[in-house]
Amino acid sequence: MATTLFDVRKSAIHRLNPVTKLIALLAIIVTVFAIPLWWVAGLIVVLVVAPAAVISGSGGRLLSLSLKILIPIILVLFIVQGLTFPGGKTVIWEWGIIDITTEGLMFALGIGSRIIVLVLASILLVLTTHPGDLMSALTERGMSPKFAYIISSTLQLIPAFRERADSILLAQQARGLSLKGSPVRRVKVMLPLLSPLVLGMFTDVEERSTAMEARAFGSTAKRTSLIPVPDTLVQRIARWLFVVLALAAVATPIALGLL
Amino acid sequence: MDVSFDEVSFTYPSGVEAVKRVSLDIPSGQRFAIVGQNGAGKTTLVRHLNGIFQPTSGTVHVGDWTTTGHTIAELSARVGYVFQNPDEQLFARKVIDDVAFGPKNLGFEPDRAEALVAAALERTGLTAEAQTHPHHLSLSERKRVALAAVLAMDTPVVVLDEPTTGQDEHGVRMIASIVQSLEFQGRTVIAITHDMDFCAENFERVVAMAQGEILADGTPADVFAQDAVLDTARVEAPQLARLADALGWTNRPLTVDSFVDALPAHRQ
Amino acid sequence: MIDLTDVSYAYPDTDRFVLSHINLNVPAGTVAGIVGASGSGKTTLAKIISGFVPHVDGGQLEGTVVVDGATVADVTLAEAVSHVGLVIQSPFNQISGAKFTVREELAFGLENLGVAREEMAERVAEVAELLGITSLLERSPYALSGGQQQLVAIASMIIMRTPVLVMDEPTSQLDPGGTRMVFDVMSSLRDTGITLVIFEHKLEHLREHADVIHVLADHQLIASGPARSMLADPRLEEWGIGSTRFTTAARAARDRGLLAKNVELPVSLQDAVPLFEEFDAKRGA
Amino acid sequence: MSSTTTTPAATNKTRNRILVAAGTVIIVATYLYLVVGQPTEIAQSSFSQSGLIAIAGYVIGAILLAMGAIHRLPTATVAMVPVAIALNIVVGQLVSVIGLPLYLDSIGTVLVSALAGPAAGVVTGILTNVIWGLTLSPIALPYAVVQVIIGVMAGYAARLGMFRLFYLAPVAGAVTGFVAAMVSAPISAFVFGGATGGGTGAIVGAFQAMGNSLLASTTLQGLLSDPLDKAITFTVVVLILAALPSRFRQRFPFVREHNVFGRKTQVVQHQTSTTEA
Repeated sequence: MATTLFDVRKSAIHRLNPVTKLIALLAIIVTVFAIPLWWVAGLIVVLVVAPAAVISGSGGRLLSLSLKILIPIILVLFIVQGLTFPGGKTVIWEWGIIDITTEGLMFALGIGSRIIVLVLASILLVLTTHPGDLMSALTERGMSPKFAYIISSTLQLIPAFRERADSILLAQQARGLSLKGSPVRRVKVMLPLLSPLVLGMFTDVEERSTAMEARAFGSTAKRTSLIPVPDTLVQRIARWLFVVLALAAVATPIALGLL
Repeated sequence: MDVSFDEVSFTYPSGVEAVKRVSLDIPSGQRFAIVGQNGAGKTTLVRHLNGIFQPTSGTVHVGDWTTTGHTIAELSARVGYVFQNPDEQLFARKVIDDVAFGPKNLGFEPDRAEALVAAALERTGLTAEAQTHPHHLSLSERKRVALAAVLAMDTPVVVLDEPTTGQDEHGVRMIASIVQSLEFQGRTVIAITHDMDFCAENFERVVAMAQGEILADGTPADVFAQDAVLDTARVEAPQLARLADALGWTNRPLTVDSFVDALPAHRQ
Repeated sequence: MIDLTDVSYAYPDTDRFVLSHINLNVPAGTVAGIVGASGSGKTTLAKIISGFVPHVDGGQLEGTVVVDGATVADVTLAEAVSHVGLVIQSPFNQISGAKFTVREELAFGLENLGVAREEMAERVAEVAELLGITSLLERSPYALSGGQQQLVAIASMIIMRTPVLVMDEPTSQLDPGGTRMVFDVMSSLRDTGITLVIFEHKLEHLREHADVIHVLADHQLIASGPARSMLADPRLEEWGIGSTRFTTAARAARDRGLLAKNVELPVSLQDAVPLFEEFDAKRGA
Repeated sequence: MSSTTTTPAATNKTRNRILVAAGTVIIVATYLYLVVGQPTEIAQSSFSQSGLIAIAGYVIGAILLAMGAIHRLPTATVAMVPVAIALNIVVGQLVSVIGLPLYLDSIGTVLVSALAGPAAGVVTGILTNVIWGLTLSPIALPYAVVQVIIGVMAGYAARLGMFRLFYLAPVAGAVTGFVAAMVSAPISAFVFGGATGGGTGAIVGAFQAMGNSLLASTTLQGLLSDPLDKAITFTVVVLILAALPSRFRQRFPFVREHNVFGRKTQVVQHQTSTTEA
């Protein structure tokens, strides 16, 4: 069973070519970091990310996952930078030795808006793209099949290894191993737990690589793929458009002399 | 030490009901086997004995303890559990150190621990391999190291989870003799097994399970005589019982001796 | 189809030969069973036949190994594996992990070889049909039972269309239900004309599926013969391989004078039934 | 080892070298530009492209390095990488179960580097963060370069024989942690404004309150935790490796070639390999 966040649905966003979505994501990230104005990030969320999320039907999961990641970061960002930003001069609120500066809050707003876009857009991609499809699409475009193998295989192995780690923990506890005690004792406990895990996992690797060689993984032939990756002319054009937009975003502030 | 399950049910967090209202009394010193296909709830049930699982409802007693009141580490002094896969527990650089791990954790006196370790190695035929790295042994031998490691803890109850898988003939015989000798010491042996011949020849009581429930409970002769039970539990009768059945005999001898003894009576 | 002549082998950095002076011949289209106690060198022999020794494991290999007309030491591993498929003990490790459905997992090897999409689809459907796993095609390979996983593992090798298939204890990690599933497909495999080499502990099943049995003990191929007589051979006890209860019971009956002295000992249920039919059912009741 | 035809392999080799060199140059240039070349006023305003340069430079550099490295890996090593990544993640979680105040989330990377060399470490490192991005949180992605550096440094530490002696490993770990802290600081500063987590954010705030710049504060924060964490990581790895049977360790070609764990019988070979490294 895969451990990814992929949300099984059949929306228009889900059906897009994974590379189209990946390039769109990169263009969005480049744009918000290249034009470092908080309202640009805000516009992208409102005009691009939010509509895409609604169309995909995964908006609810996007919101709950993103908030879990974002709330602590944004909170810490505003408190720390509001209070201690080195360039802070204009004090808007003070209480004893604590003072909050406008510059600090503006800095937090600038950084925070970009982090919000980065997190929302990335998670939306992960929610709407099956990792297997993303890997096939990238392999088709010349990425080494070894990358595809490693990523897909790790995603499927993690649950199995977590199970084995649990099992080892239980086996050693059943032999009287106690997890209580000082930190030094607990570091010592790592050995009977990690050593069978590592040895078992790496012994498996030897078998697995043999099995893969038997299935021509070492072949130098050009790979084919059983399942075709869907693509359309519109998407092909859109991908080039995203690249142009991203480049324009990088050039604009420099051309306008804003930096 | 007596153990008992009283109306024990267990449901996994995923919602799968693995054990359903199981009640069993296993008296001290019994050789007790559980059979059934993978997923029947056998392992889930016996893992209650050392507190790996706590019942969703019902109670599990080990001697005068109720398992809910004790940690896995505490219960390990009473219930020794040999896991199916030895590679999930062997970690030391020498066989002898791995076998000594349990007794050390239980805080035994050094003299007693040493004697127990030596006896366990002897019993499992591993004395000559005491200084070897467990990884350098065959799977069959590694399984015996894991067994020795539990025997050395000197627990009144010993649980064996599929002790004969991956064993060659020599290994199976050695495990059979260990099961017999544990009984002499008055220790309770509880085994899960897919090897029906091993089961019929070495255990005095057999329970067949399917879908978390007990289908039959009795002597091997009782249980292996019930075709409907064997069908539901998806187990095959021992080889000679199947032969007797194919020959149209009404009795089903389970061991080589009882089969051969029955032959003269059938002679035409 | 398979010819090993005077083959000896030692792993890297050791002088100890795990196999010595092995001579083995397996004719095309037959099923050879190889039995041996734990640690007798079965896995090493499986790797020698399939070319992983010496191509991957290195070490010292003497003698010649010819499979499907190719001398294994003289060709690349890529070519060697095009002649022989290998199914390893653990289905969990046989599954590549690179694919999220059984359908794609089966095609993994063909993708690596660059086989055209239409042909892949055809071969996947064909092999799934042969092994009876068509209904599993859209499932995740990791969500299957051990027996089903082993069938997928075997299918993923069959699809490569190698003329020889080596199976190293393919049922050792399965329950009786899974074991039966795997042995059942061996009959279907026979009909495809493939040459099979099976390393196995389960003698009763081996009797039903192998033509010739070879015995591995003390690092040597110590004996071979037709399945029934070889598997009932009393020397198997000394070699740590044992015997089925059918054999032991018939031997005991013979020694007590209940069966003829020259009786051919049984290995499986099918062998045993005619032998004991003279012992009337009703009388025993 | 399986043989490959010579001509494409040779051209691949040149291409891979160029990729690795380009990746390294870009990462170093990015760091220097952000730390040295950047006027302080700009670095202290959110209105600058420092964030873009930090992300783009590091990510592109790491990808080029990984592309150059992956082609060198034989199938046996490729099959090992998922296990190492899973180990990073599973041990990271196990540590929190046991209740240790550490991350220990690069044990797999260091282990694979010690057994299969820096190239394997690079691939393990970058893909660990990709997997984190796919399964937990995308904020791991910009930090991929840090795991890459841990992989490279652990691999070279292994070549230099730092895993032969029990007390050398923590030293190599501390050095690796030092470099990791330096390299990750610009990302923490320019991309995340110092706010990567509750505890770390508070420490960054404290350093800023003492009058340090944002970049200086994230660097100091990193130096407080990374060298210690990596020293412990390397120690745990050396302990695990020592517990594994020597026959298992010696099966890895990298271990044999560079005599990673030392061996009395191979003194001559040992000297040649260390001079090469």
